[in-house]
Amino acid sequence: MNTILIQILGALATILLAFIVGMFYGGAHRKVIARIQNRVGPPIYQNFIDVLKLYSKETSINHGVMQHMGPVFAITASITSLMFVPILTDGNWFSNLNFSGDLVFLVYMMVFGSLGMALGAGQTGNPNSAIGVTRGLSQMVGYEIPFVMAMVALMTQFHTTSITGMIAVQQQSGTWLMFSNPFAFMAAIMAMLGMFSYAPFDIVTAPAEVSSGPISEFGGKYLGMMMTSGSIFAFVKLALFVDIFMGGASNLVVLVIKTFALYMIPVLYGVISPRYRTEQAITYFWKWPLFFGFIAILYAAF
Amino acid sequence: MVISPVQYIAIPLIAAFLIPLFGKLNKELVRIIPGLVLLYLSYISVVLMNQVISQNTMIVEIIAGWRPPWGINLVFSPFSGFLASLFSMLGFIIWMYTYNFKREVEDAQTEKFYVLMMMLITGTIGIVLTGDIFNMFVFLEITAISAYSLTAFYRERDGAEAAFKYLLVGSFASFFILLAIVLLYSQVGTLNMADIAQKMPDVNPYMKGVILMLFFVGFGIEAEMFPLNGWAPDVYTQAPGPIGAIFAGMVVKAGIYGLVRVIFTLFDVHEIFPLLMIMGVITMAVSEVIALRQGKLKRMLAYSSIGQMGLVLVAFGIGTHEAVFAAIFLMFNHAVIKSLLFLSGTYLVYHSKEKNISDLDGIGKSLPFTSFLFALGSLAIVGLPPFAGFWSKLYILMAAADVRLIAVIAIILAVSVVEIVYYFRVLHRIYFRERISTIEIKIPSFNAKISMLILAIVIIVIGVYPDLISGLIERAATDLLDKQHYIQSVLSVGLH
Amino acid sequence: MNSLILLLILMFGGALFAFILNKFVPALRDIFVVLLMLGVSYLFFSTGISNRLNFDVLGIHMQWGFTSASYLFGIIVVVLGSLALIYSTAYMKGKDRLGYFYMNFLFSIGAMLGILMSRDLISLFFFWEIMTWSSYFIVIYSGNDVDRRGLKYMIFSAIGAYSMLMAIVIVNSFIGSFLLEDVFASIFAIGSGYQIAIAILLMIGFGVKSAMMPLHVWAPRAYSESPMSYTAVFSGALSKMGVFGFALVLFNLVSTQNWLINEVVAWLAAITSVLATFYAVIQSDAKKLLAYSSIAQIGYIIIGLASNTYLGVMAGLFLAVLHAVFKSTLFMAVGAVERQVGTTDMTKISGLIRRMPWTFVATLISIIALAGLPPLGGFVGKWMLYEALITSGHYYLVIMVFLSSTAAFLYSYRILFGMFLGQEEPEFAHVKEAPLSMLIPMLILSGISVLSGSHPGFILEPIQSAMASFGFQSNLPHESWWELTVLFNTWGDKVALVNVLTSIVGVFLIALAFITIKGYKNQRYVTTKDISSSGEIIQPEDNMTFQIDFYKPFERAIWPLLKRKIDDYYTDFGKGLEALFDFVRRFYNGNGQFYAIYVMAFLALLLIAGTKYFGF
Amino acid sequence: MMNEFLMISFYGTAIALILIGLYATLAKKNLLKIVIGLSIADSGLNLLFMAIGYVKDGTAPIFSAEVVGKNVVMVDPVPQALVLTAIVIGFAVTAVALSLVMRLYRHHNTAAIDEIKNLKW
Amino acid sequence: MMKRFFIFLILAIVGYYIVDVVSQIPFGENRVNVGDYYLDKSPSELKVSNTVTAIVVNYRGFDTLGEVTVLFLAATGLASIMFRRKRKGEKDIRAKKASSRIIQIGSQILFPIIILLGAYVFIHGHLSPGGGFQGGVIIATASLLMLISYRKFKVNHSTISWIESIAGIVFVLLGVTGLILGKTFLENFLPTGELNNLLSGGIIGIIYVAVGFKVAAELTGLIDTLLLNNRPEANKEK
Repeated sequence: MNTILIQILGALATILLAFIVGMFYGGAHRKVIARIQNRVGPPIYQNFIDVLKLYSKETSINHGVMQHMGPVFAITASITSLMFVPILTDGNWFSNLNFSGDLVFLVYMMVFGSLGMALGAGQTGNPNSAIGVTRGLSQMVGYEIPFVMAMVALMTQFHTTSITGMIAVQQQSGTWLMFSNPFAFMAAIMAMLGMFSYAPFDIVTAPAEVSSGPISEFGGKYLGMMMTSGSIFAFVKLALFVDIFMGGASNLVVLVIKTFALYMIPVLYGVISPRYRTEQAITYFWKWPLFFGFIAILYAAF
Repeated sequence: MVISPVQYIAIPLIAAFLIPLFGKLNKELVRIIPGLVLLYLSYISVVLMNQVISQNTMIVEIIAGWRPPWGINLVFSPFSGFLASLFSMLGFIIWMYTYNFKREVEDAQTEKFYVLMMMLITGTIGIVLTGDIFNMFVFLEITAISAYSLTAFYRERDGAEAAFKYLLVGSFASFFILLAIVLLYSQVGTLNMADIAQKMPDVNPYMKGVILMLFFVGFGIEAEMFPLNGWAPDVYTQAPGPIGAIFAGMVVKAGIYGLVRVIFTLFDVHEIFPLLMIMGVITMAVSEVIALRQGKLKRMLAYSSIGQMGLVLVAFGIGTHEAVFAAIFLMFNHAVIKSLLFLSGTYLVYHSKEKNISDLDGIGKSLPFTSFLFALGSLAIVGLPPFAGFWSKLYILMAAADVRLIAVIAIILAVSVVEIVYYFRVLHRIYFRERISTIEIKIPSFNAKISMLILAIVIIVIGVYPDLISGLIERAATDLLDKQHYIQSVLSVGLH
Repeated sequence: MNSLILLLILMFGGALFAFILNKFVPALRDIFVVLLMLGVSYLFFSTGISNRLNFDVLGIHMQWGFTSASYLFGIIVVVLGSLALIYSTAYMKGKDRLGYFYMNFLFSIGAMLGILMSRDLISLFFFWEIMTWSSYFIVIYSGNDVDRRGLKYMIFSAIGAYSMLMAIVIVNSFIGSFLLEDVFASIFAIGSGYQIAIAILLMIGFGVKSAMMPLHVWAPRAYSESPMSYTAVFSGALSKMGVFGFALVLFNLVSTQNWLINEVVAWLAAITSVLATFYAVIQSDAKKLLAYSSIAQIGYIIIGLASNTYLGVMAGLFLAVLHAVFKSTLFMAVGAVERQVGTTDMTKISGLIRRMPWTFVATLISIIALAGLPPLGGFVGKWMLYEALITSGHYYLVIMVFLSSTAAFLYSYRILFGMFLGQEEPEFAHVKEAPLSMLIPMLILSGISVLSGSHPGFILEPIQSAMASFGFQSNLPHESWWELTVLFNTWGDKVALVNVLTSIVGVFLIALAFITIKGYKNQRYVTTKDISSSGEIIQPEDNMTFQIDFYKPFERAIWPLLKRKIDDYYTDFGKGLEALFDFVRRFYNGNGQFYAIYVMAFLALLLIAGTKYFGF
Repeated sequence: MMNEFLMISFYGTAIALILIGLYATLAKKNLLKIVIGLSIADSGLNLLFMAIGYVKDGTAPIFSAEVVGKNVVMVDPVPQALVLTAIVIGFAVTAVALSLVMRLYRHHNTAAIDEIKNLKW
Repeated sequence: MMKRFFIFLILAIVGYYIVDVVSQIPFGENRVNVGDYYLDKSPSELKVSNTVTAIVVNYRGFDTLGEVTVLFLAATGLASIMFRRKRKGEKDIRAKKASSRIIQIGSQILFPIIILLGAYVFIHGHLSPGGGFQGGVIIATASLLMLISYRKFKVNHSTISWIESIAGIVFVLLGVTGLILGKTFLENFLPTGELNNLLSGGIIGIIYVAVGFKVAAELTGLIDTLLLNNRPEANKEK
């Protein structure tokens, strides 16, 4: 009874952590870009303000039940994914449910959210949403493959498919996996650029042209939920990468440092790159990242 | 009067001579008499077949009181008896079909038609029953002359052209067979097949080879072997529909019977088997391939029929017991199925001048019953279970596999695919096109429907329960392969 | 009478009777076929697997009876068959040639049961062919473009069936028996060249039915143009006969030394699944999309079987069952749309979600299962497949599968969006929900998809006994089926399905409550024309539907793969053959004298050859 | 010597007839000539058969009053009987062939075999 | 040219083999064969002096039955091939103009003599060279003579078919009678008589007479059919 209570509390704490960290990172993103572009930029807590505002709004119209359910799907996916990612390597606090799912499961769980969002976007009937969705899904096919290749390389190298297993491997050997199998890391990092859908892979939302893609018809609580979901997802991805490649984090400070360092890669890469078209993005992912993934598996297997 | 094989010949002959007389009494009798005759022949087939199978013997009948090798004799062995029974029963069914066929033809012609048709059947029965090589030649000629005349039966078609081609090539066949008989007689001094078979080992091999080649070509023409079969498609196309069925069902089979009897019993040289098989494969491949490109229904059926004969030759060419069994089974199946196809196909293109396959467009709605039977026949001929054609094809393949003729199996199967393509193309037209042609449709008469239905039922029953007939075929195959038994049974008859 | 014979007699006799009944009392036909099928199902379930029937035909010894493996597939057949028949009573209402349709429908189901109960190769082939032509007759039922579509199906089926037949007779020539147990027992005694040839030939045969590249070209149109009520069975059960055959071959006829065969099969299947998925993505007709999707899904199944590991085979069989469930639901749903709307072209229809909500629910569930997303059954199968491939060292294969199933999201979304989401055009305002007899089968099947996600035990139990008959001993803890909720791979990693389900459902409900409780009542529905459009006012006649060239960017990215379809090679080959045939035809030039010359020339040749080579 | 001469003349004539007949059948365009060729070939064959049945110094196989009881050599009667049959059959075939030629001529207005090609392929 | 050369080549090959084979058959030697048996038995048991006739009608009588059938079929087939619907008012005209008087009178004189000769030949078929076929052909030449001499000589096809049928039936029935009497088909069941006597050889004589009638009737009909249709105006028919 007690353990369940602790678990629920732990879960809630995890969600809160993810939410806060994700939101701040979002703000940091905007700030960093603004500074590079020589602007002042919004305050780093701007996202909190936005979300609070959105949640406090009353939504008075919808286009059908799927629009209502879409954000729910999205947030379900992100929170569930979060549940299955070990946040800290030590202690029971943030382990949540990570014993009951492994990497393969996680990869699928992360897709779930985008499908839910896509369904919601579809119901609205806005062609811009649908266009955004098709772009997003197409691009996903692009980056998912090198990412999975990296994962497979690691799994075969260390004969485990669970994240805790990978952390354990790193703790035993003392080296981070990004050094044990650098090719896998390369592939994964390049795939991560796509995962965040920041520039140059931001054609999904294409802020300038198609009025923000899938979420264009969402407002109020729906948009708030979407934003929450996005923030948590960002955190999940980062935590996952940290767990896998960077030996995990033994306490929250280390976690924040590692994740932030990681987070800056897509952010900074985006600043210096022009936007890719969808098919260019796909072919981008299917060139070097795929090659690295290929090598990574060879490296791991032999 | 005791039932004996000679009645297969005598009764139709009496009837044939009587028909012109009865024709003067009553026009209907002309149509009915052949039916009665063929019914009687079917009846004696049952009796004799039963006798042969139950007593495990063969009936050798002496003619004119002189025992072999001096007199002519008829041999009702399991193999020849099986074919004779098949021919007479099939003949009866085809007669039933013809009974109301083309009523508009003049009475004088009707009479001739029935005489010729009956004698065509009798000729084929004679070929399989006789035990004398020259007598076989005579029956071959009876068959041939009736066939020539029947091919040219319709004035409005190109029948005469087809008949002339047939006659030209057919004359070559009789010429070669006769030459072979002459040479054979000069070597063994006898005409009785059992006696020849007995004395054959003494003949010098060179002579034997030439004679065999002459026989091979002669009977090969009748059996529609590949380079010799130029006449066949034309004849099938131009002959009246039911006659086409007789050609496919009986005349070719009789030719094949002659070929295998000569090869297996008379000569018994195994060196010829590969040749038989190769020719069979070529025949099959070439004609099925041509059938694919045909635009005319009957011509397509004709090529298909030739192809099947090629398959029969392949099976005989393999030469094992299993293969011979398969070959005879296939002969039976093909006789039944191809007859059904010809009979139903005839009504599908009844009034069509060109007999084009495109005339069949959408005919399935107008002639549901006939189309259905045609479809059934098509499924059966390509060897789809649960129809009769499947088992024979299976057995041929098994026999080929047993002697490791993998390439032959592959060719047979590839050709079967071709077969499927062209038959199904026709079916598509029948069922899935809109009818555009304005050609009048002829509804089959009741008796024609019944006869086709009987064939269809045979196909299905044999397909589901092949053991119904496999016993007979098994015995027939044993009989064909057991040369010594044949010689002994024939030559020992009337000794005591 | 032996219940096996009774089963077949009921099926085939019933089929013929349905045909006749349709001629005379068409009103009773529907009831008859459904009752017949239910009766047969009952009989099937009461038959059990110990029943054996021995008999001889033409001197060939034959044996009938179910094994636990074929029983598993038999369950798929009878369940799908019954549901599809119930479905088709409404779906086919008012069409003509119903006697023909139902006769062939029942024939093919009977033939499938026959295949499954065959314990010898001859009856297997016998029923295989019956299945082929009966399904073929349904494929051409609609009657348009029969010559190309129908023939393609028939030609490929024939090629498959005949290569199978070739293998069968070769096996027999070595072993002297057609009985499966004899064949399995002594197959490894024969030369390894023949052994491999036999396996390959058999797999060509089964590969055609399971639509494996490059033998798949018949499938898209055959699936998409048959009546949907049959395609549900066609794709769901009939193609599984190919899978069943693959299982027989891979586990019994391929020796472990010939690992290359497994590898090749797996790769072919992987290529199949990837290419078919890509083709599916670019389709705009829902039926065709599903058809390609079927091809791709069967690719996974065969990969699983070919991996030859415990988990992989289990994944393959599990996916086989599940594919039957969700794919037939999808076909039924598309059929429902087709019946209610009149077309399945997704460029023409959109926004049916509010018109056909239950169909949408069934579709959504099945799509989630198809895409392999947790917490539905598809995920269980996918998870096992991936784990099996990773743990058995098929690294690149797993990438192929991943590529295929990621791309599968694209068409999954396409089909949902294309038919149900998007603009609600006024022309579809009159569309009504499908009748109950169509909905119920769909919803039942959706229920299975849902249940199998958290408690796959009820499917895995029969699969385990089936696998025991293939020689794979169970390593799952043996418990009651409802306790079989945690899956392990060979490295000991696991996924706890109930936890997954609980967490997803829990979070989902909380989030839903959060968003719904306050304010949902006050929300009002606005039409899909009322959307943000940069200030412009959208008129009702404005086309705001995005359906054409849905995945154009993706199409551009994979362009090299789509440039030339495999189909075209076959077409070229066929054309070449026809030209050759026409050339051969000239041999019969119509001049009788030439025929006579042929005769003489042949004689001359024979005489020369005869004296030279035949040793006279 | 005499015997050899007879042999060469009989066999030679017979084979020559056969070949002439066959040549006419294969090479001549006219339908009638083709039929005639067939007849010639048949005759040659019949002659060959008769020649094969010949026995040196043999008489006809008829036991007329003068022959009965004496020991005379007779030729083989079987070829003669068979040739009789063969002739009749040849006659019948020729008759049918001629009637076909007549009909073909009437239908096509030509007797050239290479122009009668309505049925082909 | 190519074709002709090809034919020569083929015929040369086939001819070579025929010559090669035939030259291996010893000429003029008495070989042991079934003929000896016939020569031995025919005068002693059948009491037929013409052994060829004995073979044709008795030993190999079945062949002859077939042969008769072939002729019958040829006549039937020919009639069916040449069959033509008569137009209204059409008369049977065989030749364009009548033959000269000399021929007409000559034929009139020869006609009965030829028929007599024919009858003699087939009646004495078992005694001397000749027989049913030969006699029948001779008789047919008589009618041929009349047909070409007289424009309007009519052959009564009805009579011909009666003769044909009855003769044929007699042949077969004689065979069947043997069967009915417990012997074999076509077996002699009459007393054989004395050698070289007109009434010898049992059924052989009767059969040959029947064959003679039949052949005569058939050939006459055959010739008539061919002539009847051979009119120049018939060529225009299409």
